[in-house]
Amino acid sequence: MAIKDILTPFTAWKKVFREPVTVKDPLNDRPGAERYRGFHKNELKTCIGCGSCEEICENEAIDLVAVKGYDTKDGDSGLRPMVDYGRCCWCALCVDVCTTGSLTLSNEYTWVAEDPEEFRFVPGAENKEWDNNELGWKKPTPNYEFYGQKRQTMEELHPEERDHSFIEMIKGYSKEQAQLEADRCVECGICIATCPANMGIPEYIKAVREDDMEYGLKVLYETNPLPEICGRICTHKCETVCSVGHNGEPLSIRWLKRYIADQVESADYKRILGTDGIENNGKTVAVIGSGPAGLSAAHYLSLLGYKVTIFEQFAQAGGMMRYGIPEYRLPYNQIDKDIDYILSLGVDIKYNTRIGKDITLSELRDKYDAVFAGTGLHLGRSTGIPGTDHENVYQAIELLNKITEGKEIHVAEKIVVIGGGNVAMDITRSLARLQNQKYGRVQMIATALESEENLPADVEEVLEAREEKAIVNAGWGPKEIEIKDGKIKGLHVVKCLSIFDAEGRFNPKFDEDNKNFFEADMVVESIGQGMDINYITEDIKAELKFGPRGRITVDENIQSDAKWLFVGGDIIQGPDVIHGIANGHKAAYGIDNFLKNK
Amino acid sequence: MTNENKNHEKFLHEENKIREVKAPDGSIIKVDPLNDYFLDDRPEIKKPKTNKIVEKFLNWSRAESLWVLGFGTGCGSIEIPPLMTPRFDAFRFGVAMRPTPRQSNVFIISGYLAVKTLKRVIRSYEQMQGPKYVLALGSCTINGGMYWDSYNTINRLDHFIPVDVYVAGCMPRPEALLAGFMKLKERIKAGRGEGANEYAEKFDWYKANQKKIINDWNMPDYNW
Amino acid sequence: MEKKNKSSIVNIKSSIIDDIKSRFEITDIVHRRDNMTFVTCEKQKTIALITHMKTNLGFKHFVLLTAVDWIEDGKFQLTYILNNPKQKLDIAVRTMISREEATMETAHKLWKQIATYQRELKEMFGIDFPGSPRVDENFILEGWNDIPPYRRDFDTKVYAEETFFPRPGRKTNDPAEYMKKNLHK
Amino acid sequence: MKEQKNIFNRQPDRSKYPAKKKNGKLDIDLSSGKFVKLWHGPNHPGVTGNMAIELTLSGDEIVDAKTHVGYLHRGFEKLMERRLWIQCFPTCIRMCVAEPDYNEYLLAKSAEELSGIEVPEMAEWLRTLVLEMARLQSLLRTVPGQAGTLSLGIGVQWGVYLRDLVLDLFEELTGGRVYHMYIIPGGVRGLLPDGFKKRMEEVLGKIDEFVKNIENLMFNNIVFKKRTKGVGYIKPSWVNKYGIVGPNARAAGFKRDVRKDYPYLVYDKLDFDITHETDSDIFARSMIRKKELVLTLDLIRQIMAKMPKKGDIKAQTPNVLHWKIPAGETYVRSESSRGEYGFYTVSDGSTKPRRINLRGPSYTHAVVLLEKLLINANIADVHSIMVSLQTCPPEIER
Repeated sequence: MAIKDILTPFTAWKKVFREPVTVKDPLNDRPGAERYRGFHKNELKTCIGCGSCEEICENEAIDLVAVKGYDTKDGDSGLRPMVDYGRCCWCALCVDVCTTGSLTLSNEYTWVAEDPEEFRFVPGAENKEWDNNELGWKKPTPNYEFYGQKRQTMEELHPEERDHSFIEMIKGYSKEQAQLEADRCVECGICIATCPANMGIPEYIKAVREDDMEYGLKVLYETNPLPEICGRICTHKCETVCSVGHNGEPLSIRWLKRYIADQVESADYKRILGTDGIENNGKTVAVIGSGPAGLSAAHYLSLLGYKVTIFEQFAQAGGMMRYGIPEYRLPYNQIDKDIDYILSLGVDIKYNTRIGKDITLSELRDKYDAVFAGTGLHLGRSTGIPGTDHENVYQAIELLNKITEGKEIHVAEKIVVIGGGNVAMDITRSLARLQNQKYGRVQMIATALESEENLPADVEEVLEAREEKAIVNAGWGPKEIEIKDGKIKGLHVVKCLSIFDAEGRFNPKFDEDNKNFFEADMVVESIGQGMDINYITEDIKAELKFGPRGRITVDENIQSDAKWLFVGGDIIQGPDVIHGIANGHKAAYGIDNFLKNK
Repeated sequence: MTNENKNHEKFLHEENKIREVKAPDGSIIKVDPLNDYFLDDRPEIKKPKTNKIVEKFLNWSRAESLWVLGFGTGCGSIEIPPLMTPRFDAFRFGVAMRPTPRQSNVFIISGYLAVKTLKRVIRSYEQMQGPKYVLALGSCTINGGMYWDSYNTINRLDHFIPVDVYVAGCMPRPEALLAGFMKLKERIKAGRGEGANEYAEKFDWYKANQKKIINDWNMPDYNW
Repeated sequence: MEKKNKSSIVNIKSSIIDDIKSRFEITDIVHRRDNMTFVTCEKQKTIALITHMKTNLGFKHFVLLTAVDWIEDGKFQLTYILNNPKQKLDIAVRTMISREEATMETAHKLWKQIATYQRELKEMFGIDFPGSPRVDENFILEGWNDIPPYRRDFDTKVYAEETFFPRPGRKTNDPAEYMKKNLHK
Repeated sequence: MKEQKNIFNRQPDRSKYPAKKKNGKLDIDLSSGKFVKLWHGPNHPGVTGNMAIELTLSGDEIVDAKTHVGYLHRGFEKLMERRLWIQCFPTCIRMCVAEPDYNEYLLAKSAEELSGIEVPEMAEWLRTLVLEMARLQSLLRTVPGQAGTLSLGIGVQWGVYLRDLVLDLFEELTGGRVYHMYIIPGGVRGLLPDGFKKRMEEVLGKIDEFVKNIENLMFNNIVFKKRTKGVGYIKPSWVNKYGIVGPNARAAGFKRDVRKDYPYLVYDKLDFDITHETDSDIFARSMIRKKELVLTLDLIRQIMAKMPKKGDIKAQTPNVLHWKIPAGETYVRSESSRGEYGFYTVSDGSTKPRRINLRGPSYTHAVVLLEKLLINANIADVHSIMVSLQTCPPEIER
């Protein structure tokens, strides 16, 4: 208790002469720091309304609401987040999880109001003063992710291993890989609307994640009776809109579907799907063609109790899936797995029966309660350029048919394929394999009207074709096949500038000065297929209506104007498998409605 | 007036229950502590002065002397010390802290209110001198905020006491709180700071709301 | 040097576990870390075990007591975490008690603060500790007349929505459903 | 350990008064007029938090004290049971307003330990930095706050200003002023901004000066000494009996510090000694906190010097929207400015925690111990004693 103890506290007085620390104008002098988490901003144009922000918000502060000027379309739900500042806690998890990176926080932090109802707003849509603030919280970079951005790499055969045989090249996911891949899903469900069959994608991905294959299979069969096939060759439009793909790589939805189907033994299908002992309702339906549309219709009709008979022109079922798609992409045993299950539901199939030749459509009309036609596109189209009548000019579809049937086909040393679609890639790669077997090297050129960026074939198809040493040279219009001494010398092409005119009609423009010549002694045309509906006799045709490109007009139930006839698949939509499946599914319910009300 | 709600009886403290007491002369007196020890008048509505100039002057003086009750109810109270100390120095804006409700006219509800605190807040609010104002901080007072699904915090403050100004944030910074005071001043000067009268007018509605969630209504209906 | 420390703590721990194993029936031994182990003991022996650990094994510091509701099994798990400040070692003793008759022997005589934990458990889980000081008084809640809130069968969201007037006027759309409505053919 | 003689106690000995009843209880008859009930709280102006102490007084001496908590109860432990693991992260922070970062760290640590995720080294350093900054800002309130309870407000004015400067730094680094939400399961949410080191050094320099000033103002102040020495004495034997931890235990001569005893994050790479006092009264506890403040300044400087320049800030976790943490339970602890602060976490293997229980130091300090310490204290010392235990009600009731 020294005198010091009494005096030292007074040293505080020396602070009297220090400059005051008071902020002069606190309301304006202190903007939030660079990373400050203030009020929300949203780039409405980038936002796709996936709802991840809503899902992660622990306070249920975010609602998804429709905003004027942003319509629902593929890959965009048309909804935008609305934030309730009576709930928000400014944690910015919504920003960090945002799949597109559109949502951020500004550094503005003052919002005072007398009315409590004011504190709800759609960021970006209401012209708030902080909409243009540069500063504020953004998702930290790099290596700061709430879900995996990278796909699990799918193991496939090396080009050297695969380029001379028809073994399946994609190996499929292991359990670990599939679960890691499935883990990336944010369960927004934006993909569902884009899938032609509206499959429950997030649901079956969840089944993969939770390793519940039986549930996964049930989800698959709700909308798609050909999962093994679709899991391999679907055009996976869903993946193009996947919200995870905006910042990283989209989910491998197709491979996950395949994973589920691969895990379940075909012997267990009936037990899992509960399809034993379906009661027959005594009504019969004829299905023409055992392609995806026909099989899908047959499957769902059988589940509804109808007795279905399929008429197939070839010796085996599957249609284009078997006869159009090469085995290295879709092995025949996998096709059989899906088809055998459908046939096991009590579906009859008559092989080698062609409508119009072995039995007429009117006979079917009289014998069955309803008819579904899913006959597909089996006629190859020709470019019609000079030289196409040569014997070594082939139609891709015919060649693919023959390869499937195991027939010997002509394989030249140098081949040019005209066309840039998936079928063109299929024939290119099939022929490349045959060339490898025969000559030990590949000399394939695929040429297309479309430019490199607009090639209709899937990106990976083109990539893999190139890996197999085929050349894909896009942007050329075929002019003439040069024939000398009765032998094909090659194909003359000119640069294609544009394909469609201002009205969107097919009207290619060429640069006649920019020429090229592809040497070849065999040419394959693959510029699309046409339908063969000659089996529809004139009297029936009179009952039908036809739309553009000769397609039969159907209503939303796939029902044609001849009420007993339902039409689906490539001949009305597509061409691809998944549209066929969707059509078949709809037709089944359409037929059921039609027959119940008859 | 009191002890009407049967639900409350279960939680009534022993000393507040109605009981019989023997007077020195031997007579039995019935005692209802909640009724007998407090006045049970209802709050009065105080009409503004008819003279516009006088009323304007009064409002100006009210707005420039905001005396805040030192009762931090939630997280937001941690931003009150910075506000009252040299850096933000709210005193220069006429904002001062007072320790008791009797001396203050502004109540800062600084965030969530647990049911147990709400009861004290209501008592304190009723004891404050009118005209009195309520400043609500943060999400919690607007629509429940973080604790929207909690069994022990209220979601909407305006159901229990009238609120003048809301400040968004979780929690709001001292600057935002200061902006809230500015807004409150504006409101008072414009003659809209009528919270106390609103409370008196809709007294029954407020009481019903309060009693719905405060189970042990261990106090008189109105404390002033 | 560091490695030696690590192995010595494991040795000490295993000798302690061996000691209590020889005296009490303990099951489910889970080694969470080098210096942290969870053991399960039956209800009747638990307090004796804790007392033994405190008096004979140097577990002087009581870390916490809390309960976990395993409603599926009809059990409450009580967890007593004890710390040996000298050896820097934690052992957590778990015991399962019936959910129907949720009572447990009080341990407030061992450490004073246990009385507080037991008051909280009584209020929040409805687990009774006869003889514990002030155990029947309100601790946190006031005027609570529902089932104890920390029990799993109490749904706080439903309770809050029924009781606290959530601000009306909010409506949300599920993207998938909304797109289904607008886009599916 | 010798018990400190109570040299400054000006109270007459009333230890025999009130008399005890036969059953051992105190004979307190309020109607006798000898005793008065006084409620201390629950309202508070932002110093400790809402909490009430029901005091029974005889004259100005306290003969009985009962604490009442629950004014800040939000039911976190229940709320977290119905939130995803990632959603618990913003929720759990609010369990303690004064130092929210320890909650973030403990939740992250529990989740990482149960699911076996390794955190990048850079993130570990940043976490340590943030935790020490949190301790710094908390101590800047409590060290002068102790003098504030004796109406020596000037230290509080300085402290709150400096705390605000630390909060500004927090805002730069984490984006939040009070609730930082920075330590996320898997890592942290950002690297140091440019020029942060320099600004940090500036603020630390100001705090250095503040420590000197506060020394003059408080610890060499005759009033402060008289009012705090010998008051609120905690017997060393109580430390284990009442579960006393942290500065309060260290002031009683126990060298216990989680940072040293169970090194977490990068504390084993930092060079420091456990603070130590023996007097175990309010003065000693204030002294410990001042020493802690100095230590924290030193630790922050060490961290800033030793920290790597760059590195990954977050390990890749499973998709947080459906992150399942393997079933199991754990207890993780850290040393907050109040002492051992721990999370007991139980996971049942689902996307949501089964139970998270917080072990806060105030839970043991501010209920049973406070009730004990208040007996025979003077009414004017109630607040000092409460603050000297660094009472934080939100962590008691959560």
